[in-house]
Amino acid sequence: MTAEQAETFDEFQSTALVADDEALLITVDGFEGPLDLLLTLARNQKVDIAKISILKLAEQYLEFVESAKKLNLELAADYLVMAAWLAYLKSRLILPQEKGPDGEPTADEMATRLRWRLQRLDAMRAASTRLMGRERLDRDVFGRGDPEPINIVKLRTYKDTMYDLLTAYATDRVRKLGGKSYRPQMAPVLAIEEARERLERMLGRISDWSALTTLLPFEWSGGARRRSAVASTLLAALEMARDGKVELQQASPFAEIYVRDGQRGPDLPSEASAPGA
Amino acid sequence: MSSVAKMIAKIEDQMDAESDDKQAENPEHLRMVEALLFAASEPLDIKALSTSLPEGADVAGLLNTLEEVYEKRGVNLCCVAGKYQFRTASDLAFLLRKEQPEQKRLSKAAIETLAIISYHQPVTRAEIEDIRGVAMSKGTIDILMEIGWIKISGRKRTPGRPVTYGTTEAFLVQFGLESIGHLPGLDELKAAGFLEAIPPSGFDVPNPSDELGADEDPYDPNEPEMATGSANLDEA
Amino acid sequence: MSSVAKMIAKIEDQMDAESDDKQAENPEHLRMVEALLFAASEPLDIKALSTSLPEGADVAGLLNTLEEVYEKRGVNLCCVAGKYQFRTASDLAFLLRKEQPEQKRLSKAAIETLAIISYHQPVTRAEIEDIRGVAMSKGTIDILMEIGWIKISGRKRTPGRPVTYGTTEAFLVQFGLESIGHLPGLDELKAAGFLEAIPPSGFDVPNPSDELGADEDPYDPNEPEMATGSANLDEA
Repeated sequence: MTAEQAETFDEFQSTALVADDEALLITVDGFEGPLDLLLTLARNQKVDIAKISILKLAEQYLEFVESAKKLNLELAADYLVMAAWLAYLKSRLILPQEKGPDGEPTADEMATRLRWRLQRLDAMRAASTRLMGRERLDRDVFGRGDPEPINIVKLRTYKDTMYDLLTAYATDRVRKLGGKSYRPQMAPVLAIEEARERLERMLGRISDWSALTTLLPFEWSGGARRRSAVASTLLAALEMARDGKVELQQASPFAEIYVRDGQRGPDLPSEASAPGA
Repeated sequence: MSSVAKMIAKIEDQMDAESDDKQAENPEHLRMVEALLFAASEPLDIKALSTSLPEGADVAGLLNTLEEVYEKRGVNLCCVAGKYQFRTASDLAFLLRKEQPEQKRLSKAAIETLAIISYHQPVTRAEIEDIRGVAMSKGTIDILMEIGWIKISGRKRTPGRPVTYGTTEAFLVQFGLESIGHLPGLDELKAAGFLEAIPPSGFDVPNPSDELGADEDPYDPNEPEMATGSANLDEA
Repeated sequence: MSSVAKMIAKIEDQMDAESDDKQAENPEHLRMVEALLFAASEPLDIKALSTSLPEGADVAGLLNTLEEVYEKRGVNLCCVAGKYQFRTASDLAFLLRKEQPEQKRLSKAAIETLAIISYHQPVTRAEIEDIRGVAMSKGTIDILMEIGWIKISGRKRTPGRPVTYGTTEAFLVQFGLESIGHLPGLDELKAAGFLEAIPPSGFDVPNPSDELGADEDPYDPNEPEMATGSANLDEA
């Protein structure tokens, strides 16, 4: 039993039921819902489904449901809903035709609709048979059994240029011959030339007495570097003093040395006298 | 003249007749199309063939010629899903037939559902249930999706925005269909109004289409799912 | 008559000639063999084909006919080791190739080795290792040979007669050199900034030439190879 069958009919045993006077034998396992059952019953009327008597069909269905009840078979809710609907339809079909309340379709219209649904299911079943009967790939017709794959050929090109070649040659040769040429590490010494250049650039800003130690380059302010910077700056200042470019002043040995621009003009009155003088 | 030779002579006559109508095709181009289609494991479309052929080659014309050359042979050129593929002639199925593996044998419900989807697409689960008159069991749609014959094609612009199903290219390839417009008996079903949701009385016959329907939105897998009631039989 | 039709007519003639010699073949049998070979996942021999064909079918004759029918086509019937299969015509093999450009760079070792060979050619493997100061990995020379930028140019007239390497025409093309003598010398390398102003002592740049060296014999591929020890690094 397939899952589908189990869903709709799992309450049923494989039982045969006598459905009507014509001793129509219906096996009930394997119906796919009330519509499927109705279609089977309609088929057994052996007339064109388009002209089937819905009244007769309704009676057959209701008989079927009755016999199932007699056999104490529990019918799926779907089947009982359909039975109720068909009983209602049957009662209306035997009554004189009249519009139902609230524009409800007439019994004939309801019957036509049911007939059409049966026809449509029948037609779709036929279509599915035709579809599955087609020549199917790998069952009836076959493609190339040994297809020849597309070969991907990698077209490899190289980006290396003359520049790369010469760089490689030079670095390779030089490395073998002892690496790079000698470049001694610079000692932490401020060159006198550099100190003098610096001082000359600062002349404009030291028109007044400034402590030599405040003129040191910022980055030379600590430890051995500072000592070197002080020494070089002093020597540079002495040189410049000899050239008349700066004036120097020191109150006592080891005291702070003051520097000022030597070109500031002859003894202008100055508010700032030499501190500590 | 042997019967084989007669067969070939017949092909020749056909090709002569053909050639009168059209520009003579380059026989080298014909060989190329033949080689490409023979070598490929998948159907090829005109565009794919064109990229491999010299510029200006009349691929459509070449395919026509090739189709005729192979018409009576053990191998035929077939158009499936708008693409071309060599396949063994269907009348030789007895020679080559292979049993499908057991697990691929579909239930009656799945087969019927596949037919309904292919003829009625795009179609919702509720519509399928209405046609079959029974609620769909788990495993029917999933199995067809797993095989790759159906796909979710969109959402209907109706309350609840139910997803719609349609068939795939693999379906067309499997069943040897050029397009879903070539489904067997489609025109009769359409004319009889069986592809409609309501009985015929002054209705429009739509073409089944694997395009999105006018009342459909593309499928967005992130859209939250809403409860779609199963077909209600008393409404029928 | 179109050229395609002519092609077919030619086949027909061949087949007529063929058929005179032999019993007329059943065209249905021909179709069967065609389908069987097409659908087979591996080459089939006459025995395998016979079991699928009706009794009494002249399989060998059918295969001959089929071979001729397909002789000029995009697909040929090939016989390999007594088994038959359809294969793309060899002149159309290019259709089944897709070329994919791929740009690469040589490894550091490879470009350095290439540079040494270009300046110092003809040069043996041991000499390259001596100049570079490192042992060469096996693949380096192979890669350069495979690309086609270096070749074995001769053999040194020294014990062991090691082969020497030199650059090729393709090398000149790749690096845009008119001749190997156009490689920049020491001064030019310095001026261009490739070398320090004062190169390390012992640095010299040879005048490269791709002529056979004075101490070299031309390379004879048939000469038996002798063991050539790899460079000894401590000696370098």
